[in-house]
Amino acid sequence: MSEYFGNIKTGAVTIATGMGITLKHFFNAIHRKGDAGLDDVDYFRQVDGLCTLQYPREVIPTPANARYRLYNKIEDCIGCGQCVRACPISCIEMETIKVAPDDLAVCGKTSDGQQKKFWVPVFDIDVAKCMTCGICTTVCPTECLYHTPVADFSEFDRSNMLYHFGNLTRLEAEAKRRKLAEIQAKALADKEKKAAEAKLEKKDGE
Amino acid sequence: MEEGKVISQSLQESAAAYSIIHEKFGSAISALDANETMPFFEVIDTSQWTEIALFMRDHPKLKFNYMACLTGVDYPAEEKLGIICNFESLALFNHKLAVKVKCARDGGSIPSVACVWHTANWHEREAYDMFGMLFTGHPELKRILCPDDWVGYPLRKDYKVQDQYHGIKVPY
Amino acid sequence: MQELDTAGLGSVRVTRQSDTVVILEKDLATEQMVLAMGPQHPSTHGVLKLECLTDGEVITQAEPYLGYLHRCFEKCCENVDYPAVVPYTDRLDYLAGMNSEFAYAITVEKLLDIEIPRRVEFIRVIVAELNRIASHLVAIGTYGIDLGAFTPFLFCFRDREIILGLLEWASGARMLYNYIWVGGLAYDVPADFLKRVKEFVDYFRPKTVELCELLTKNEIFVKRTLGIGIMPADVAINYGWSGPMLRGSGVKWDLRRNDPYSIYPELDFKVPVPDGKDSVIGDCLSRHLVRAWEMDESLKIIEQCIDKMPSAEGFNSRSAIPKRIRPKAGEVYGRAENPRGELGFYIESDGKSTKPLRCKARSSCFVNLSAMKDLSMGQLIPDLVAIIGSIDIVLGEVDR
Amino acid sequence: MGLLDAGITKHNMLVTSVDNVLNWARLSSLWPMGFGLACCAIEMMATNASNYDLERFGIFPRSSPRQSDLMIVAGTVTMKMAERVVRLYEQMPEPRYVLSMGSCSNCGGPYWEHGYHVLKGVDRIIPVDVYVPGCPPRPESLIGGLMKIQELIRMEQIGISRADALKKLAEKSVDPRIIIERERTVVGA
Amino acid sequence: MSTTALSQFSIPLLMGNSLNAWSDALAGFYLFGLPLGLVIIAAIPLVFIALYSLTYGVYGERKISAFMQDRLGPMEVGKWGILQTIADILKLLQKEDIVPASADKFLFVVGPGILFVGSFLAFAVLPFSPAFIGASLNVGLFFAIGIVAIEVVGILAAGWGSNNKWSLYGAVRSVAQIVSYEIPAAIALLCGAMMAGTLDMQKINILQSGSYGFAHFFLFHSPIAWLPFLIYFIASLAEVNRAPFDIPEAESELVAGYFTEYTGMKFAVIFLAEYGSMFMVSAIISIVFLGGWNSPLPNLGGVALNDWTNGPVWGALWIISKGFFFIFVQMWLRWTLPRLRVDQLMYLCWKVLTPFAFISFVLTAIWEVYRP
Repeated sequence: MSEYFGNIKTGAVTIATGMGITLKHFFNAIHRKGDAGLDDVDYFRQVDGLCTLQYPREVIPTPANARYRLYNKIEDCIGCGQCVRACPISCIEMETIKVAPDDLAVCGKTSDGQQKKFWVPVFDIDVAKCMTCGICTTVCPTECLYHTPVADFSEFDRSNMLYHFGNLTRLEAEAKRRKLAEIQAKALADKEKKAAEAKLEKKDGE
Repeated sequence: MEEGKVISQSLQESAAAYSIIHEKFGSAISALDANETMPFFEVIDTSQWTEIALFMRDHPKLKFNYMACLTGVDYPAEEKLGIICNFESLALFNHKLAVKVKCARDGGSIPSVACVWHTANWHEREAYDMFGMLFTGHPELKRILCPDDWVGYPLRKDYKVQDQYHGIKVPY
Repeated sequence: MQELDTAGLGSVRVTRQSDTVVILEKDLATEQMVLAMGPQHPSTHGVLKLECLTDGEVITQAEPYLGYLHRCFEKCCENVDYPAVVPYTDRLDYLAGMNSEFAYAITVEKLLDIEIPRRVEFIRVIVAELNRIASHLVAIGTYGIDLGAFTPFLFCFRDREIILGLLEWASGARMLYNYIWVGGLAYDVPADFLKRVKEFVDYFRPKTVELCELLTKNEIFVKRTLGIGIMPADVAINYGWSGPMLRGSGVKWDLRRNDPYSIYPELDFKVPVPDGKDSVIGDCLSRHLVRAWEMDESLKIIEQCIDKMPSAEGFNSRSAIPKRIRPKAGEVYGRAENPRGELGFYIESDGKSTKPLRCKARSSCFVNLSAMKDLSMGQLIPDLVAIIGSIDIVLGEVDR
Repeated sequence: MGLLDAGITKHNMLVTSVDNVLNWARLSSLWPMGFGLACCAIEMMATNASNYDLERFGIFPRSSPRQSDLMIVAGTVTMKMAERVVRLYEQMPEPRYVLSMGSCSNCGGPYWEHGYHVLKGVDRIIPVDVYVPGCPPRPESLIGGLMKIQELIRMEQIGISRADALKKLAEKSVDPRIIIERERTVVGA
Repeated sequence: MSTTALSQFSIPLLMGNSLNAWSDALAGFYLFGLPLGLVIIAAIPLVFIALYSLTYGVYGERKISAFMQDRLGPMEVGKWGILQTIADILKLLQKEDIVPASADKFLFVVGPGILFVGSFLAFAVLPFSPAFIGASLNVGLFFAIGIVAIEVVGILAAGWGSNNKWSLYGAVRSVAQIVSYEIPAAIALLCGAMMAGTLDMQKINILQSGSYGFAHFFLFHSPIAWLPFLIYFIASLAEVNRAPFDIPEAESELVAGYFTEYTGMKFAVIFLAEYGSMFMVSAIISIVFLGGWNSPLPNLGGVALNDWTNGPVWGALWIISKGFFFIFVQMWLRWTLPRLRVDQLMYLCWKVLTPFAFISFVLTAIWEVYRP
């Protein structure tokens, strides 16, 4: 019998405690916690109260190293293809064209002064596939491939999520390719010519 | 075991445990592969596997009461499938052992130890699901992760994914 | 353990006392009904399907069906390099990414036999314990939802959000971090990180008390969980249970203590097990209490780590990372204590490739869930919900 | 929208303003189905929880598909699950919307290449209105995606199809980020 | 009485104290020989409740729960989300109305209707002010208790007709629950009726009026009156399926209970009925134990607070605010407590509430007979 009344008593007491807690929160609702980020010194000194942030208007700052949208600063890309090999899910597609010697100046240098040796006509990142693991960014030698803290970029159409970062248009790429082919052909011809000449000389020498 | 090499405490204990099993079953099991990462022996006479398992569980000096893991493996070079079981004696002794059991690649079967360790029940189903070896004596050997009408055994090295599943295209 | 066949007995409610099955209530057998619970059901914590055979409210048999989230983890592992497996391990137990990464990293390190800088170890332990708290918060919160209390869930998520913020600050992602790499860390922690973690510990302590008063001590909650889903210790071991589930059954087994890794041997923390005073050993309430106590222990560990942390001077978190991970041929089974139990990785390397030949994840939830059939027999539907909640499954880890 | 489709082609003032009101009602009370599949489901729960609080927009999850307007496919859809997803979709009453959340449901995500058992994009089985990228998407991105759905609903009219509404939206294309930026600067100033 | 109805219509506002003046006047109001007044009498509480349901019930629940959970609640739909419920209802109106192919069509359609009627019929006998009561029955309290039972039929029809296992579970649980909890609830109300000596709702209210305000309420009438009050409050929670007794619609167990299959407007009707009955039980408890439309303020010597705050209009204010207070308590409980299990629910009913209800019944009887 005492257990019976004991149960009723503990029930009443614990329910009252719980209701006290919720009521405390209810009255605390006149306060609102601010939108300080964790790197803010006062983060844990904010008042206890409503912790909702009204997203489009108020935003918690994302940290600088936050990994969300993958972005390639194509001006700095040297087309080494490390990222393509490193990506576990191969969501980066890349195509390179060797820069012709006379185009080197046109192609330019990266911001840290490295000479770019490849055109990158195709640098496609399928952000729909990307799992923001950040492996590609750590292997990038020029740090041109990085994740931006921008998170909100939904689309109505999935094909819009294929991001093109190439630094040549299709026509330009075609031209470069042709040019390179010409140069290569010329080089090959030269080589053959030289070889032939060498042969000839050899023959002559005999 | 190489002589003169410094071996760790846990490896010594595992070796001691192995010698007890070896005494009983002799040639049915292979020699202990005493490496530091995962000491194991192989069951050569596969048909004795359940008995070995029971012995390992119930022997007062072994008491391998805890099966940590059961992994199915494909050995295409040897034309074999296998399972690797990691055992330990939870809260009683400090020894750990792994056991390998192999069977033929096509239609091979391994005796089930689901009646010895409940853990083995689902793990064997999973191994069957992924590799296709049979477990004789398993209470309900059916696919566990893939759907029942899935074609092929996905973790085999030569697995080709099916084209359609219920009218949905499977590959990307 | 005594097996019970309830097929002929009609509607029977049972419970277990130590080793025997006790019949609580017996009713006339009526027509049995197949009740498919899930894969889309609010209380199955994801896409688990339970096919229950019910007689009125009593379940005669419940058979779990998994695989609705089978994401081919092991196949993916065989096709990517060792470091690239890390993001996949995050997605196993997505509530405790850090712990999964930790388990994978120590496994491969065991195979590679490399030495890790001490600061890395400390940071690893801090982030893993933070993530353990976050994971337990979800477990406790969703358990509250399962039993009908919505508010504790939101309080849990409110505090979890701070942990996620901390981890995002350190690693750059909120949930799936790719932070603990094989041989090191992706980055060192930010300058003020440790200070803020310390502040978080101070902030969080009173919140656990509040949570305890709001949920754990609530009489209705206790009545819903006390003596439900009892699992005796020996059966639990035989089922291969681990983590809070096993400790809930009264076995003092924690890999951080019993198979120590990293710097855990240097740290002072308790392995909480129920003493049978507040709860029946092995029931849902015990498991819940173990989780609640573990959060306190994790807070202790974090505090100690911060105090003992080696300085950041001349520290490079990636210094010990091999240029190219290509372990010698061999096999390894490595494991770590996850919030849900033992997460083990079996890795086989052929010594030539940079990809593992076989990588199997031994997931704690998969093993813990396998006892579901046994636990659910002769229980009421609401108790079934309580039992599933107390197992605290993450389907990503169950199905892999 | 059944009967009315055929009859009304030209829109007079009345229909348009009624449309506006009805659309306003629909976009203000989008009840999603609490349909968690994987990792993204946890972020979806986090979005529903206190810190982001979807209820601000009148969005609160229902567990029955019959009472929901929006399906948030949060997580990896596997072959085994695909048929259930379709069935759940069919159980939802019209007008219904689908938001694909996260890489996995967009196109298979990390599992697109080797995941034999993963459905490579939920749009292979049900029509998807908005894709939210990320793995998992931040709660902010989910809210952004939901606001895109609201934009889509705002454009809808009796008698025009959703594809047309999308086209109309594309003409009027307003980048939500710009709005967000603008709002933020206004609040900041 | 019929021809001068229009002139009578304005008088009750002034005359105030005569019992049921407004409603009697309305009842006598005929237009072109049609009993329009009766229709209005029936409609006023309904309209009022519908409005309340829209603006306070759902919106209030959302806001209250949000504040208890450190959230903001509806914000974007109108200022402070004030139009949220209107948007919800408008949307539900537009939704496709699915009747599942395998459902029992008749029961499925009729279920929500019965539910709605059941919960709103009781409003007819609730005295909303000294001058207004829909139907001044001399067995008003009995009617109110009895009519709630109709809800059970609606729930069972809805749950069975859906042909869904979860719905069936919800319906069966609900029936068991409501029927069981009728007993302690009725006994507890009987204590109130015993104190009053009548079942007439309006008379129960009059008996609680006096210059000392709250001191005349039946809650303070006898030393054990708090017991039936508490018992009725707990039982009423179960009767309207509110937490912690919300097992018929237990979301984590039964998806959405007996209305799992309902869409669109039918779902809205069920929702409305639920919030309607919430107010109904709150009003009954405040009428029987807390003086209904009587002002709780006492006359303090020369400051006649009680006299100033009594009257037809004040009365309506008092009863509504008392009702709202209990609704707030219901929500407060809901967002604090976990849910009971089915058998625990029955335990609470049969082994705790019912015995205590009997005890309080006997004690009240003794008190009434041997009152000092």
